[in-house]
Amino acid sequence: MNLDFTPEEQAFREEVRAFIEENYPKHLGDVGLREDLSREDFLAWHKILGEKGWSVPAWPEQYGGTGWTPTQRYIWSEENARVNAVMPLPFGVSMVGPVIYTFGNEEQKARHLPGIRSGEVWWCQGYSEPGAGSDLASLKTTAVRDGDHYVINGQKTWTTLAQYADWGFFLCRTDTDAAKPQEGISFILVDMKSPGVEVKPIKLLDGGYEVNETWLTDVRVPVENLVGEENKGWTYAKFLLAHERSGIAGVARSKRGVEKLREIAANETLDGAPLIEDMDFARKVSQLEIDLAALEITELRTLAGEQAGKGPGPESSILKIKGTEIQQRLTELTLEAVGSYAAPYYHSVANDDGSNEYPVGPDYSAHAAETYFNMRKTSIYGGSNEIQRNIISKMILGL
Amino acid sequence: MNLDFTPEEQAFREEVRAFIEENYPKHLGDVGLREDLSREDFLAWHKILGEKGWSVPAWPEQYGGTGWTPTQRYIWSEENARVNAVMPLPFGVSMVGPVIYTFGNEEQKARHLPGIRSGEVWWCQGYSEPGAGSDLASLKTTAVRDGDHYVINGQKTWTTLAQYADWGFFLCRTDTDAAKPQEGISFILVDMKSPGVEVKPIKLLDGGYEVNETWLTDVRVPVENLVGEENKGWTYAKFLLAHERSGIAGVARSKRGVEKLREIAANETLDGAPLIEDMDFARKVSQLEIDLAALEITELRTLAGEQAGKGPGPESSILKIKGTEIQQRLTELTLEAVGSYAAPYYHSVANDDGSNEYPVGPDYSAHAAETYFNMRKTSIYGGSNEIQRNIISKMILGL
Amino acid sequence: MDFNFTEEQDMVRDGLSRLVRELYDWETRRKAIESEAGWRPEIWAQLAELGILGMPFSEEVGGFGGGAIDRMIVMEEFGKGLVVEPFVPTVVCAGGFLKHAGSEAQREEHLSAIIDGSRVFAFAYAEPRGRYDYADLETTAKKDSDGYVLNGHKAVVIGAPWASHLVVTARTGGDRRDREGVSVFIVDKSADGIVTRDYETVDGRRASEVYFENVSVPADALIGEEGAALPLIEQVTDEAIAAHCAEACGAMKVAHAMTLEYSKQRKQFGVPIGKFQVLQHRMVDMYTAYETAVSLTYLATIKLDAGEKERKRAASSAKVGVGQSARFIGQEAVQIHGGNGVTDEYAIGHYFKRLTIFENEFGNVDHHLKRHVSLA
Amino acid sequence: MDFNFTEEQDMVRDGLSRLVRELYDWETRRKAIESEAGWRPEIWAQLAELGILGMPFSEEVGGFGGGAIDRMIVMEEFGKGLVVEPFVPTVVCAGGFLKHAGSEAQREEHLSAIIDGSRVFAFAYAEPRGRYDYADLETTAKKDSDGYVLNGHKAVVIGAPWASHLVVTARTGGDRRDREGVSVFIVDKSADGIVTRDYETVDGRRASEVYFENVSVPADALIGEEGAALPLIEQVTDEAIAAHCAEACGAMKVAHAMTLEYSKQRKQFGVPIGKFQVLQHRMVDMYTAYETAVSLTYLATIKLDAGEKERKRAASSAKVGVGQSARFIGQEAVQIHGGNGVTDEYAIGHYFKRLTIFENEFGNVDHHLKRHVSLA
Repeated sequence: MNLDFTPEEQAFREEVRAFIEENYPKHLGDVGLREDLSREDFLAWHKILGEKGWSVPAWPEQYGGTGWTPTQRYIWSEENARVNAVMPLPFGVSMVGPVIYTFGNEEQKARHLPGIRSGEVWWCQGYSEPGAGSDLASLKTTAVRDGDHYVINGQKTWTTLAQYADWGFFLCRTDTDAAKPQEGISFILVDMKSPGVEVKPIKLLDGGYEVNETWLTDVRVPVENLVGEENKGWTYAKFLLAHERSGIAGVARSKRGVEKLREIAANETLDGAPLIEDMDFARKVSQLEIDLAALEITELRTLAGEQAGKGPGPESSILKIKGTEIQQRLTELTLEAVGSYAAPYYHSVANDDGSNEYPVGPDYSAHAAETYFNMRKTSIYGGSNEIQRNIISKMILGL
Repeated sequence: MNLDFTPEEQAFREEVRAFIEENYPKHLGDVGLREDLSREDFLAWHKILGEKGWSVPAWPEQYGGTGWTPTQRYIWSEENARVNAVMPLPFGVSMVGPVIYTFGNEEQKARHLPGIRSGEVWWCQGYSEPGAGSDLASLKTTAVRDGDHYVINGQKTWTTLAQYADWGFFLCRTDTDAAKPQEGISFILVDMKSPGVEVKPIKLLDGGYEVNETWLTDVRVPVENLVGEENKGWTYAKFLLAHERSGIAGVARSKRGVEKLREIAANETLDGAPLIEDMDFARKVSQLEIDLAALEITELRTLAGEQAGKGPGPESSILKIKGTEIQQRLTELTLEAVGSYAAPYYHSVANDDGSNEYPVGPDYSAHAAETYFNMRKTSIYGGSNEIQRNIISKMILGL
Repeated sequence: MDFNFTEEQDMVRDGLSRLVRELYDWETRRKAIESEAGWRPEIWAQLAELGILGMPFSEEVGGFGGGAIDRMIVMEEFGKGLVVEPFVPTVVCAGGFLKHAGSEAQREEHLSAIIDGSRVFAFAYAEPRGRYDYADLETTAKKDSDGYVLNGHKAVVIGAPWASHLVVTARTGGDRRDREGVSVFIVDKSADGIVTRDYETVDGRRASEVYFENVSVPADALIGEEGAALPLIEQVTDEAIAAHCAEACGAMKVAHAMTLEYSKQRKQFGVPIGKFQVLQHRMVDMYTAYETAVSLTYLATIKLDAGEKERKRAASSAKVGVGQSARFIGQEAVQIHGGNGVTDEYAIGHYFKRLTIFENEFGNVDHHLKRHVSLA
Repeated sequence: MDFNFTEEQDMVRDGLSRLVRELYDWETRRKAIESEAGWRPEIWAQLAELGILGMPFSEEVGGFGGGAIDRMIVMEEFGKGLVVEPFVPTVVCAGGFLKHAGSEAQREEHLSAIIDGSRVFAFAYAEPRGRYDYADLETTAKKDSDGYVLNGHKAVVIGAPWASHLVVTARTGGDRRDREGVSVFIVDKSADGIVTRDYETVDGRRASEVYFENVSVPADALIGEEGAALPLIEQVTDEAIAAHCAEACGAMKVAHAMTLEYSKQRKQFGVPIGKFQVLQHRMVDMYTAYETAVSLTYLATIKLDAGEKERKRAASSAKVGVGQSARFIGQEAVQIHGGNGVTDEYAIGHYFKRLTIFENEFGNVDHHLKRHVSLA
């Protein structure tokens, strides 16, 4: 047992770091709120990585994966977090991609995987429905077979960044008489430009637009867009959720966040001294670092398990819970650090005439409140933290 | 709305304080673990109060109560807490006494109330059974009518201080065919010297003996010892539990505990300065004081509600939860304060030859660990804190 | 000891409760805070008419002789409706300074205008580097022949865009952070040299950065004694703390009730989510947090007129305890609302945001826990 | 990066696990700790025979060349069985001092006796007023012609009643709490002037108050350099921290498993209490607390041979995180066991007590959080 990197791994880190320094788009800088980003901003790094062949590291090599070991992938995410990079969105790379190469047919692979790799095609996820929430299986959207097509009707919600999406993957009920709610669900790919697809942004409490309501009204989808078998969609959905959770700990990004927090607290003053020298505040930062160290080793142990052949199991629920708790506490501490300047509403300040003669607080305070508000979502999405505890209780503790 | 005491209330406080100073048995001092006390120690103050007519303040005046207002009773408990007095045990005064004067017949009142008031008769509570715990209604002890007697068979547990008891009040099943477990239970008074009653002390994790297992084997009890109606015992039990909870916040005693904690932390050193000047420790003491202040006002608001004619309701569950949490945190902090001297096992140190030439830690450290261990019971007994939350959820929130 | 309200107090509560219900419904509020002005002067006029703006002042100056308890009742109702109008800056702060330390002439000039609603105040005390220390001032007031000249930058002055006047803290002597040398001024916002940058706040109010660039004010702009204002500021801000705690209690009460209601309606896995024991116990803990917050708010309010140390301890206790309850209830209310909790459409997120900013106002939990320690 | 154990390590674990299972069953343990002696020398002999006592030492001195990971494995198994025998004082502490700083002659004298089980040590470092600061010493060692004369009082010296020898920290120069002037000595417990008061500890071990009254020790009792021992003590105690953290992980694992099992058997309201969602989630949180404790223990163990700052940060991180997990798991395990949890009869209370005292050993959570801050 050791935590050292081999010389090969060290060399890999150098290579990766050099590549990022050379190629990461300078204008993206150290982004605060994602909602400031345009579609092009979101895709910029993805496209560069696509050309380099590094956009889908975790995929099997035959589909364009890099064949990196989990340790290399860990190094990769650390190095990207160093510059707070805008990474390829998960909807194609970590969600529908693995479903397509695992359960899709050759035609689907050929048609869809290249666009995901290159970053040319933007995917969105049509899982949740109003009134369903964490109880995903109770979904009501139907897909009715009509000749060579499915006709889809229903409403999805929380479709993240669907306003930019080219394609979406949707869970639809294809058998309304199934014995259990989990049965009779199919996994269908939908061209978001199809007639009858309507996307309406939802304003969030931080003032931004990140998710949408999506209506499907008599949307005709060719049957070849069904992935895997009809009525077996739940299996693919669960497969996908486990994949979704495994990256959710966000250790590398939180480490970068703690560094930033230290910078802020070094700038802020309390009783004439830097806030970071205040024992109360410093103690909270140390506690966060300790919990983050614990999470990091726990994730590495899980990765080692994967390396030893075990797939992402219910252990990933622990990573989701602890990872999101830490992300939320990080934003809480940042909010505390900026003091009174938590109050200005970023959208109100930012939409000013651009003159900066009379600034509203230091730059780092601009997003503090909005980020805190925004991050409340993390304990809700991807299966709420209560659901994750139910999963651990059942799958690991056998209760 | 105000928190001031009237001149009359101030005068009452003076009177009470003077009486305590003059009459409280000096040899009891500031007791640590209750298990050091003999039967006589437990009863000493009770007997004095009995003579004074102050042993059962909350009872109706016709039965010997003092007719004090809730504010006076609050002053009374504050003044007793000042000297950390060994108060009359609740089993007679707060539990079976109110049941007898509320539901008992005249003969029972005449026979039992005087002994409770005077402290001559020691009562114990026969509620819990092995395997029942918080699910009180599932009790199995039976009382079968046989002529003028009930014949009682069964096993009770957690009978507090039953080793000293003259009488006990027991919940027994008198109708085994009742539709619900709560029905068919009777409330019966048992002379603990009856043949067939066997009491066996349970050693607790702090090393002391505070509770017992009590076996009842063909114990013959005259039917006149039935309180109220046969099969209605659950009603009386619930009545009693609400009474039990209302004193459970222990505010006055915890306030005294915080003072003591401050004394300890003023004596202990950290980096050459008193521990109480350490910001980390001082902050925890302040937080405790704040929470205790909140609890105190909450209790006073509840008392005011009682004064306005409302009986102790489900609000008392809040007092139980918060009160026991504070008591437990107080013992945690005391444990932290004494540092390494938490480790010596009091019973091992105390049973030494009495020479004090080479003492084992300061006096105040002697009980720190044992008290911490002992107080874990408070979130378990009297209906566990989980049960209290269930009660609030149902009775107050309507969930 | 008495925890009852007088009949008059019950009437005030009922009146305000009706006002909030009838004139402050959610859609109307939303339109108002999104409007150019961001508030409703007509609500302010209503409050004046109902006597709410004059409540804490003596009958001699046209007020109603109310006390701390009355303010608590008002603020609790405001909290329930997330009322944005600047009652605390105008009535509690400016009114407080005038009441405690204003000269006859100053009271004459300002109080009746506060009471009839014609003059609105903001309290400019915070500075970019001062955090929660009222004496950590870089703003200066230099005495000259005609009065004082103010220079400095006041941060996040709540309600300033709506105000005609500002109460400003500034250093007239001593070094930054000295307890001595702090003074308080009342300044007409239209005075030459005052530059404001106005903006919205995340909790639906308006605020400004206020820059003083050689602003001349007359000698009688000074409230109380020159250089000796810190104890006065501490008194007034403790009063503001008690008021905001009451507001937070009102907001928490509604947030808890909304969450309870939501949990009874919203179904998952075929049952209302309020049937899940984990959520039940969490809502119990929220309820307990609310009740303890109310208790500490009572304590802080009742002790406002007690001795200095007792008053400060009670105010800090409340700011700590109510702040902790506010964070817990706000976060959990959003969590139990699930995805809907993080939308702009659902009211719960707005209660959460107000409670978040409340935590910061006049010192956060850490600050007041430390202050409590220092008062042991 | 590698989280696998070697085959040898797996064998050690299996062997110890069997030993604990077969020779350390609950009733036998109870009798042993309640006996006059309070421990079992025959277990100690077994550990010597199995090579456990010699594991961390080089093969030259008769050891097996094991490392920090091996110690971790041993301590985890000891924690599962609540083994009381003094492995940490003897092997980790005394052994550590000798390994890092002992002279050839000192190693020769003591190490083989540790390895064959014939010499048992206790580590006398704590003092009544020193709390967790190893430099805050009132015990003195004055140099004289023949060696040193020790005076002072060492508090709660774990395992001292069983020990033949003591490792003692004392001040040879400088002022109380100076980093300079701290020295370490190995002292025969039968030396003239040593008075001990022996007692049981709440977690089933034995300890002594040790009084030194003009105790003369020879010059070669000094380990390492005179007056420069603090870095050495910090190294060895960080090793002891890692070892105790591993022990706590073992104890937590069992406490969690017992609680889980209990919750599946124990019925309330007609169903196993493990069916109540609130208890389910709490046991999930206990499980998570255990897993994070294991991670931090790995970290502390692996970093023992890293640079000083990295080692200290990792050790303090572990002592904080594992300490917090220990308290949480201990308290909740008792709570879920209900009344049975607070009895002496049920094993769970004993795990709780051991975890409680663990929290204190070599610095509690507050102490190490502060140390972590100082190392930022």
